[in-house]
Amino acid sequence: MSLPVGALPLEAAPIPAFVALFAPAVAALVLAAAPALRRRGAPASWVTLTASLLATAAAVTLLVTQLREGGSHVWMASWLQINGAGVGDFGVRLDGVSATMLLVVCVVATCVQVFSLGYMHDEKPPAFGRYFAYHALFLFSMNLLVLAPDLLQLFAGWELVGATSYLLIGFYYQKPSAGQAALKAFWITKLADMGFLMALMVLYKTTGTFRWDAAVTAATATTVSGLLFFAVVGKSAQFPLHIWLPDAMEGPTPVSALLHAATMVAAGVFLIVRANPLFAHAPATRDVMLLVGSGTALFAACLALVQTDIKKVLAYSTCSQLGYMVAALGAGSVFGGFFHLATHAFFKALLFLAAGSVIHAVHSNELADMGGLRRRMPVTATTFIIGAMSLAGIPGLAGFFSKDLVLASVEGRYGWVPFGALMATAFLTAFYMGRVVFLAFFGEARGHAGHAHESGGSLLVPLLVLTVPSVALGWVAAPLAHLSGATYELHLVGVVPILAASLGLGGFALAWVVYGRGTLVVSALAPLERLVATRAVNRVYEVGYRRVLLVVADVLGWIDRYLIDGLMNFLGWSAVAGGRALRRVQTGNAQDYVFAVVLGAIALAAWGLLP
Amino acid sequence: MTVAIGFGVVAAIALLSAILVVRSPNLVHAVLWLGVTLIDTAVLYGMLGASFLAGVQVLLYVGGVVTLMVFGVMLTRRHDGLSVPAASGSPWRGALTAAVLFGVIAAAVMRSDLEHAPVAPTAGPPAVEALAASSQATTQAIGFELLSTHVLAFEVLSLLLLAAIIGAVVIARRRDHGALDQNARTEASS
Amino acid sequence: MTLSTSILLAAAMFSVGVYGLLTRRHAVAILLSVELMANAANLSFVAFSHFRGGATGQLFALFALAITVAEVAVGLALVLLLYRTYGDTRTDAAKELRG
Amino acid sequence: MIAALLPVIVAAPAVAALILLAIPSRYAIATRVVSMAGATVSFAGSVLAAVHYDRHVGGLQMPFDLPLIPSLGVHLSLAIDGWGVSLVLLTGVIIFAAVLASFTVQRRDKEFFIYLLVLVSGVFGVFVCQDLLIFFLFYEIAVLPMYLLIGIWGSSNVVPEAGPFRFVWKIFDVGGREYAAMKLTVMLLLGSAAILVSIFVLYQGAGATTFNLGVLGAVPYARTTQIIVFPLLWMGFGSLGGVFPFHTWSPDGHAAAPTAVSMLHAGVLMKLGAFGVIRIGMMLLPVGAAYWAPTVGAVAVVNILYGAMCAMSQKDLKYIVAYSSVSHMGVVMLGAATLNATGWNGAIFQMFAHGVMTALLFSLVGLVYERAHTRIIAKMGGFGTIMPGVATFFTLAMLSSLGLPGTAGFAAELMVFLGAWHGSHAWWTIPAILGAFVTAIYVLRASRAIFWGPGPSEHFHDLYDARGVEWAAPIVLAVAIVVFGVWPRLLLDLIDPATIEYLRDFASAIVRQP
Repeated sequence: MSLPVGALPLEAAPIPAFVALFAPAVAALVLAAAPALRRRGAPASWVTLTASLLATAAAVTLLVTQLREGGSHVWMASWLQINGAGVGDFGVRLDGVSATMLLVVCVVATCVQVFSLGYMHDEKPPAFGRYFAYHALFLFSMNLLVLAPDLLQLFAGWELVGATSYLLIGFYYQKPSAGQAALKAFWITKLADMGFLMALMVLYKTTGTFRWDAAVTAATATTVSGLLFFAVVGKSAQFPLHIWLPDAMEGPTPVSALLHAATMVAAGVFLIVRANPLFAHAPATRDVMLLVGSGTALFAACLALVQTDIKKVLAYSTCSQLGYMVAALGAGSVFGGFFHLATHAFFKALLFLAAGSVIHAVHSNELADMGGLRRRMPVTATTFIIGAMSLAGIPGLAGFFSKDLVLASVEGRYGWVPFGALMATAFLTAFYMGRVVFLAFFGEARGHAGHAHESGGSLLVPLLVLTVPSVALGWVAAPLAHLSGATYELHLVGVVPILAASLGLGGFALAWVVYGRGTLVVSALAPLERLVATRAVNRVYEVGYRRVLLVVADVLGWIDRYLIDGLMNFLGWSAVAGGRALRRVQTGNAQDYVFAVVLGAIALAAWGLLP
Repeated sequence: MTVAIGFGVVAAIALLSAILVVRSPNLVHAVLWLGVTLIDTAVLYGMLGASFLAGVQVLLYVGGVVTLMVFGVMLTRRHDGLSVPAASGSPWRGALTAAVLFGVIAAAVMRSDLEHAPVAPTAGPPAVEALAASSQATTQAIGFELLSTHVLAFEVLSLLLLAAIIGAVVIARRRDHGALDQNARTEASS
Repeated sequence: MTLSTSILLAAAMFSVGVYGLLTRRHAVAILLSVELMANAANLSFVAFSHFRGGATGQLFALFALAITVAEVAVGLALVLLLYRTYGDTRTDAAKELRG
Repeated sequence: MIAALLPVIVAAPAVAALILLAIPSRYAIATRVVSMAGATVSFAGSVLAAVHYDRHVGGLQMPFDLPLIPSLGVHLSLAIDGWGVSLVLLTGVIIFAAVLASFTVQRRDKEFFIYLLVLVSGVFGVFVCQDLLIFFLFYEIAVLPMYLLIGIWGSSNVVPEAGPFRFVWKIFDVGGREYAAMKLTVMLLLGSAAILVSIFVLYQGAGATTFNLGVLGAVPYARTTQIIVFPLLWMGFGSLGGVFPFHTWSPDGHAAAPTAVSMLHAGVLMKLGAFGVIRIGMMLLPVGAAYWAPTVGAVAVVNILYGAMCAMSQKDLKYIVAYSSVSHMGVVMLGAATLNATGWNGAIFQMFAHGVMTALLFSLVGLVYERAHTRIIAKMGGFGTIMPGVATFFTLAMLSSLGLPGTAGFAAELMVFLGAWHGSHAWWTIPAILGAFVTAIYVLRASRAIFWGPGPSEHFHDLYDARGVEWAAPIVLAVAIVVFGVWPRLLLDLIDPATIEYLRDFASAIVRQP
């Protein structure tokens, strides 16, 4: 088993690594194998929860050891055996990036699971059990992806995460819209995953392995990174493959918080951070990433302005923030993208959970049914507002630092166009978050909001837990940078941070003016609302699916049934018809037979006479 | 020279009567013409030096077969007068085929000039060899050969004749009375 | 009176027999034609025996003759059976074998 | 004892069938016990063979030789190599599941089990036989009972007629049971005719002394004969393997077949075809194989994409699964056409993976059909709530067929695509991957339409989930899918040595002869 230099056999891997990877796997297996346990509901949640807590503890220990020792350690065994040699590595790679990401994932997952205890408790026990089984499977897949030593295992985690997202989005499968949304999400990510598969093939052909740090020519690096980016566009919902993210809100809100805010959609960005050696040699791909990232950021931010469903606003906001990260990575600052990924994971999860708490209380996603919740749900309100401010980049909070890094990295590239777009997005982000805050928590109560009451402890504790990193993570940037081998110096004074901060505050102020006091009606949004109503991009996919794919399938099905199969039937039919024709020869009249005999005799005689 | 003319006449008669056998509308005439043909053939046998065979021919064919045929005709006619119409099917097809067949055989005969082919010595036991050498195969030679080289065939032949007799009787005898009623019924209905 | 002329005569007689076989509808008429053909065959046997010497030819003719007689007997029995079952001796009455 | 293991595996089902003959058919339980015993013996035997097969030595092991017709050089010589072990294991698993799944057969069940067991002993024979004529004999034993199994116990189904050729339906009752059985048998025998011809050419070319595959493999046939005979073998075996123009028997055949039969047929028999193409076609005619490889690959890709698209347009669940089998067999043939280690490993692994997947799918479809008595997807819906167990297994099987990592389907498809990209004609892989994507579409569309949709309509309320013995088959197959999906090395360590060896002979044969 030829292990690359510095790689140790899988058995030698540290215990926490095993725990982080296999605890959720065992939980998922137990719940799958023992349907009785799963159907009882609550016990299933305890199994998953203990697994996640164990994984989080393991993640913490791994991060601590990583902080102490540093460096990159790989333990693996070959997954396939071809031509005598081991191909594809299965195992654990521990370095700054994977340890941090593991911790982020585990913390958010645990918070979401605790939140789900309260949020989902009125589900029937079998469904409750099934929900937590999926959660265990998801955590395993995400950890598999995060700790992957090479692209093959990362791809395995990637697809498994896609499958669990399909299962979780389609959790309320009784609702047709949920089923369709789950299908849409899976198909679009699967479409994009074709790129990932092709990247693996190109890599295997040129280097014989799937490792991203293998020596690769510039051309191969560009193709592989280009294909990988195509997969990232699908998974991290960049334009034009972003349409599945807003529909994914059909899933339960904790799922949206975990998958479609913090971890799954961030997997694409993590892939680019992880496979940086490949992307470093591919300037062309990075330029495309910069443009697509900034474009998506602006586009999604505009759409977020006019959403009436609170979860849809957050979904488009996630889409926009992912655009930020991709742009940062496109501009070459790996730590910028990664740091924003980490901070975004926390405050976006916080926002989603808080929104979940609101929805749980108000039993509706529509902003129109909320209002004045500040007094009735103080904790949820404050946590939501903190999250919103962090997202908007209000100085001092985590969002500010990471967004500042991204903006710094994009300065001056491509004639300031991406920078301008990202700046505009910063303003719009602050504005739509302000809109949500003021519509939901200020003004007079509408609909059920009148008699909403604060959620129970199990919902609030995760909110409080997540508020801490949303606020404090910014100050911890330096050690985090050191972890992933980058340098970071804190600079608060400078054109970019000042401009970003002022735009953030300005956005909030405008929102307060428009929605808080309700004095200034912004008619500019009307055309945007009409544009969004047309669901133009969605319709393109609808037409592509219904008109093109299904029609072609029916035509081919018809061809197979009639032409190819028809050919076979024709052969059978011609045999039968031939038989029927020959039958007429048997007239039953003895004389005709004698005639045939005489003809035969003459023929033979004549043939005998031939020279 | 007279032999040639004689042969010509006999041949003509044979062919003419043969044609009449197959062409004559009345079946009884046909049978009688067959008799004429057979007698004429017997004469030919005589000319070809097979006197014993000529005798047998006349005895068996003319005597036995023709009379049998007459019986056959009588038993199967439908009580409406002696002359039994012998409906003939599509004549052209038959004539054409017969002509072609004759043409082919004639061509074969013409091509292989039979006259000069060497006399192939017939392998047989020496005693027979001597007798066979004489150009005229006398009845004695036939009889001797019959009971020496071809004795097996002779015995099998007797077996065959026995089988034929029994077969003919089994086929032609009246089944049960059922067949009788069936005829009765047809008579009643016709 | 050469061998070839007698063989030709036999062939002619045989062909007439075939004509009769193919055209006559009446069962007994067919038997007659078959008789004719058998006779032609015997004629050629005897002709060969005469021009090539040796009694074998005539012997065969003798055997053939015996067999033909047996055949006529059985043939007539069949004709009777045909007549009895179909009420008519026309050969195209028996069409059961029709495909 | 080990030496006689192979004949035991091959003969066990046949002996069970013989015993069944002796049992009067009214003892239903006895019939089932005996057939179960036959299946279990061969299944246990196949597991034992897998365990006892010495991976490091590789090559042909556990030889068993019985001269049948010495003068012609025909020997019943059985031996097992890496490939044989995995495929025998596959057959063992599936016959075990198939017999379990067919406990519910009521009508003439004794004969049903007899034909089923005879069929399976033929299949076992093919995978371990090292004599060409006996290979063909087993091949026929495996194919012929299908006619009776489908003809008698099958179910005719309504095939919607559309388009201008409507008169076709009048002439043949398309979709009918007899029609399907007849078409399946006629097309497969057409293939067998081609195979028989090529067997004689091979036998003659090798000096007409022996049929032994090893010896025939070493014979350097003339280049032209190889180029002419290989397509015969490819079409012959390919018709059973669902190669493009000859695949049309598969949808009707599988749709009309009873559950256990379609499990066995799609699960194992189609692999026979592909195995035949590789083991006989490519091993004995290397130059021909190298010459025709691009065409085989191109047709395989058509198989994948065309099969997937046709599956999308089907309304009947069994037709979807049948067309998906055609599509997945295309993946196997693509793997075979690559002529490199990755491709061949992938092809054999895909045979195993697809075998288990399709068997699971057909067993579940059988369960659904027994309860809902319909297979038209439009009529069904929301079965997830009333049969959660079946729904979960169905989703697992579906995810495996679209190649989700962690299931056997992924490792197989990955290796085949890697091999194809590595091979001479890399451009096929693009449509092949597109085919895999299309598979994801029709697969999930079907599972949502039937299981994970809005509640069951009123007259399906009384449907119940699988019970008791009905669980056994899905569980065994699902475990196989996951186990070999999570850690494919379990099987690959068996397959790889055989591939290396065969490739070495293949390459040396190519080198020896331009």
